Amino acid sequence: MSRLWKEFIKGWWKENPVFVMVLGMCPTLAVTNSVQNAIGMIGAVTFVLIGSSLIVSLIRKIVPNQVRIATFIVVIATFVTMADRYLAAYYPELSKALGPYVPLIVVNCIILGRQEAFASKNGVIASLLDALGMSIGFGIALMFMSSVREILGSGTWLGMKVLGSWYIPWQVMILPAGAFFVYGFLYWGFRAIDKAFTKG
Amino acid sequence: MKESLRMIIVLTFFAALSGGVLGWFNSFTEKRVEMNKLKELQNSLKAVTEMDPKTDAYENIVKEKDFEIYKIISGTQVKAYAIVGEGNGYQDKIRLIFGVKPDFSEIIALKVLEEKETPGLGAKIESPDYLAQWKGKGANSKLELVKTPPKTKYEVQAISGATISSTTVVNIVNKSLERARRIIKEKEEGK
Amino acid sequence: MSTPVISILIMGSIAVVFSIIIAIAYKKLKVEVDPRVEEIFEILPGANCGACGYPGCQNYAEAVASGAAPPNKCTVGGPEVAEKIAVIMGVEAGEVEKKVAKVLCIGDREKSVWSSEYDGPQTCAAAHIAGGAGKACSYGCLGFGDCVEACPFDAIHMNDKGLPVVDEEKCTGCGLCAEACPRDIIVIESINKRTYVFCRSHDTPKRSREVCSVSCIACGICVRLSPEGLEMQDNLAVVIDPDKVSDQSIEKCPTKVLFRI
Amino acid sequence: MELLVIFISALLINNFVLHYFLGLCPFIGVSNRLDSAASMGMAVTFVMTIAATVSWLIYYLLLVPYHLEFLEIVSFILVIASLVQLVEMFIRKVSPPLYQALGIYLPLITTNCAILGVALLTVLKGYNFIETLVFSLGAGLGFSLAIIIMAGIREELEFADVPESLKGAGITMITAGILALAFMGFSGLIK
Repeated sequence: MSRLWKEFIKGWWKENPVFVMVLGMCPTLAVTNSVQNAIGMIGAVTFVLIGSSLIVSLIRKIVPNQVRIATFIVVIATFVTMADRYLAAYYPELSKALGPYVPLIVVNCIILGRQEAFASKNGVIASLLDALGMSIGFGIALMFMSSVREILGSGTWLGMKVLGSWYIPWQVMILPAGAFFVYGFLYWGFRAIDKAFTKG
Repeated sequence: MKESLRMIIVLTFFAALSGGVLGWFNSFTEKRVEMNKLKELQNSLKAVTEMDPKTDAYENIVKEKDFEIYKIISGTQVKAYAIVGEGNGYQDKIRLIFGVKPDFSEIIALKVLEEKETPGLGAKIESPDYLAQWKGKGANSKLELVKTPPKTKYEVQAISGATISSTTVVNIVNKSLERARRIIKEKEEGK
Repeated sequence: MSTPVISILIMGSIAVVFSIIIAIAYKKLKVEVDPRVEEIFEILPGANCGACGYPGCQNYAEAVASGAAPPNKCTVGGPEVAEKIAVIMGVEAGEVEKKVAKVLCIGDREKSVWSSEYDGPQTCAAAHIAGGAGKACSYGCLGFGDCVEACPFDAIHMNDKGLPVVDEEKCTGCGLCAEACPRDIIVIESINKRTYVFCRSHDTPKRSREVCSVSCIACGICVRLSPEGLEMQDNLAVVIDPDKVSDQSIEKCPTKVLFRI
Repeated sequence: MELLVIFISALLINNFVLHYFLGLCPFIGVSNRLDSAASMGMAVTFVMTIAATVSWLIYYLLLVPYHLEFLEIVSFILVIASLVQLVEMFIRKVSPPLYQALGIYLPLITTNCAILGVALLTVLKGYNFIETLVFSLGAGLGFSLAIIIMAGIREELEFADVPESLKGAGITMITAGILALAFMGFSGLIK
């Protein structure tokens, strides 16, 4: 039990995919200009990660080594297409705002990385918990990024005004450059806190 | 040999399986996607030509990558034309749709379909304030960009700090209007 | 035909085509990978230090297997590894002399002259760009320990007088410290070579005398006393052949920078 | 003219790394040494151009005729993964020196989002074959430009006194942010 619990929570902080492993940078930076986009991306990634972890951990024994990556990537791409089509059908606005970044989940290193490093070596339950934990870690990071960027860049949070009309939006924050800055400073904070904890 | 065969079979099997699953999945979502597209077009047409989707019909006359014309028909009469055009803005392509009266006397309204201009500057081409001035601009002659409040209906005021985006919008309208006028004229004479 | 069926066919055919191409390419384009490459690679320490002159252990393994490199180039692994590789290659291992790093500067905090204060970034590389860390000699050790940082084997440490000291037991002679040193005072030499001029200064005799009490002042006495063992290179005496350096040369060195260890 | 606009746009204005955030993993991973950054840039440009053109062919010759556009993700990634493997084997056989220079980076490229990104974007933007070729070449060179500039900066940055927790990805990203601001100066070039 405790081992499974460990697999589950390690992605939240200790092995946070975004701030510790520095994986899946493209969506982390590209879609965090608003909280709504971030939530859409978190949903899609969680679905793909869980779905493909399940399948990969089931089929891991029958796939020959030479085509291992190709097969895994086909499995992942299938789930990504499903997520993409679903968004296009039921949330067209969101689908448009996320643009090519939903299809690009295929090559999100978090996903392939987890399949390679974990799901291809572990059983179904452990893989599912690992996937879920990683998704939560990814979600935490994206929520942080997008909250900072949306509040500073547009003065709103999830479309609701949080800063009064006196606030002149700091527009650089929703531009590409702002994404790099926010990530850089969050990374700094994350590491500094982590260090303080490990020492204490 | 046996190994390569196994490799081929496994990969093919999963690829085909994926094709099957997606084909099956797509049959559920396809209709919704089509419907969304249709709705979006209808909404745009409604916004720029005051089309009433219940009573009016529309017909696609020209459809190219960067240029489209729709004819809005109310009963037997042509009510308006909606024109889609695009051009290079400050950051990336700007794509917009605007409606004109059937005699090309005035622009009814203008709407931006796609833009990636700088937020706070160029992106103001999507602001209601800016779009409102397009209502009633002349459509039978070239429009001009000015920096002061417009004096005639052939003048369009630029957004301060976003000259390139403003220029692009005016250029797209001028270019597409000219083409549309020519095409519609040919069609009418052809009749 | 319904969409799912066409999808299956299309995806299946793309996969078949590409996997067949890959399978064929695998056969046709297969570069005969010598099985020995794997074996040698397994034996190598895997530090990828580059001391052998190849970018990494894999490259060196390939070079050895193809006969382009002798089996005894891995200084990290030493004779033991060379022996094993030689067994695989079926040749005699050449005599591998263990190589170690030597720090050729003894101008520590007490012996060298200080001319200014420095509080920029505390690394040798940065201090070197800034013109030195306050030590008047522009050739001597800067003392921030870039070499210590660079060492993957924990074999080099700073002593309390601000000079690096090599632990010859641990040192593998990989040369990473020598590369990290912006002033080139570390050399990689055979462990059996024990006689050096412990200075790298090319300053004029006058300047050398001013900035450090233990520098080579290019007086030329040692070279005159053992002309075959030493050579004067641009205001610096350098040991050419340690066996031909006479005791007299060492005794007569006025600043005592030429000695045996 | 249109081709030049596409090229400049992909190279500078909508730079893949600094504007679209594509290919960030190798951008962070391989940008600490100038020479390896240059090799990585070359390898990516090469694979990107081939992958984009082959994907274009698959899309317009196989998927569009059967209305299977929804298979684009699966088929593109399958093609890219196979292609990278093929290219690796081919280079290894034909030109060992080139393999020495680029080979070790090739497996990294399969999961480089910039490659799939360029294939998807050409479809999204509706480019024709020649445009696709120019676009992917520009995008690849843009990637190389960004990674080489970054490597140049990082080599100097080694001597800077960076706070311990900010070292690595943190300071690299902040530097990239400044670089992205600088690249914003190129906006308006395509006008």
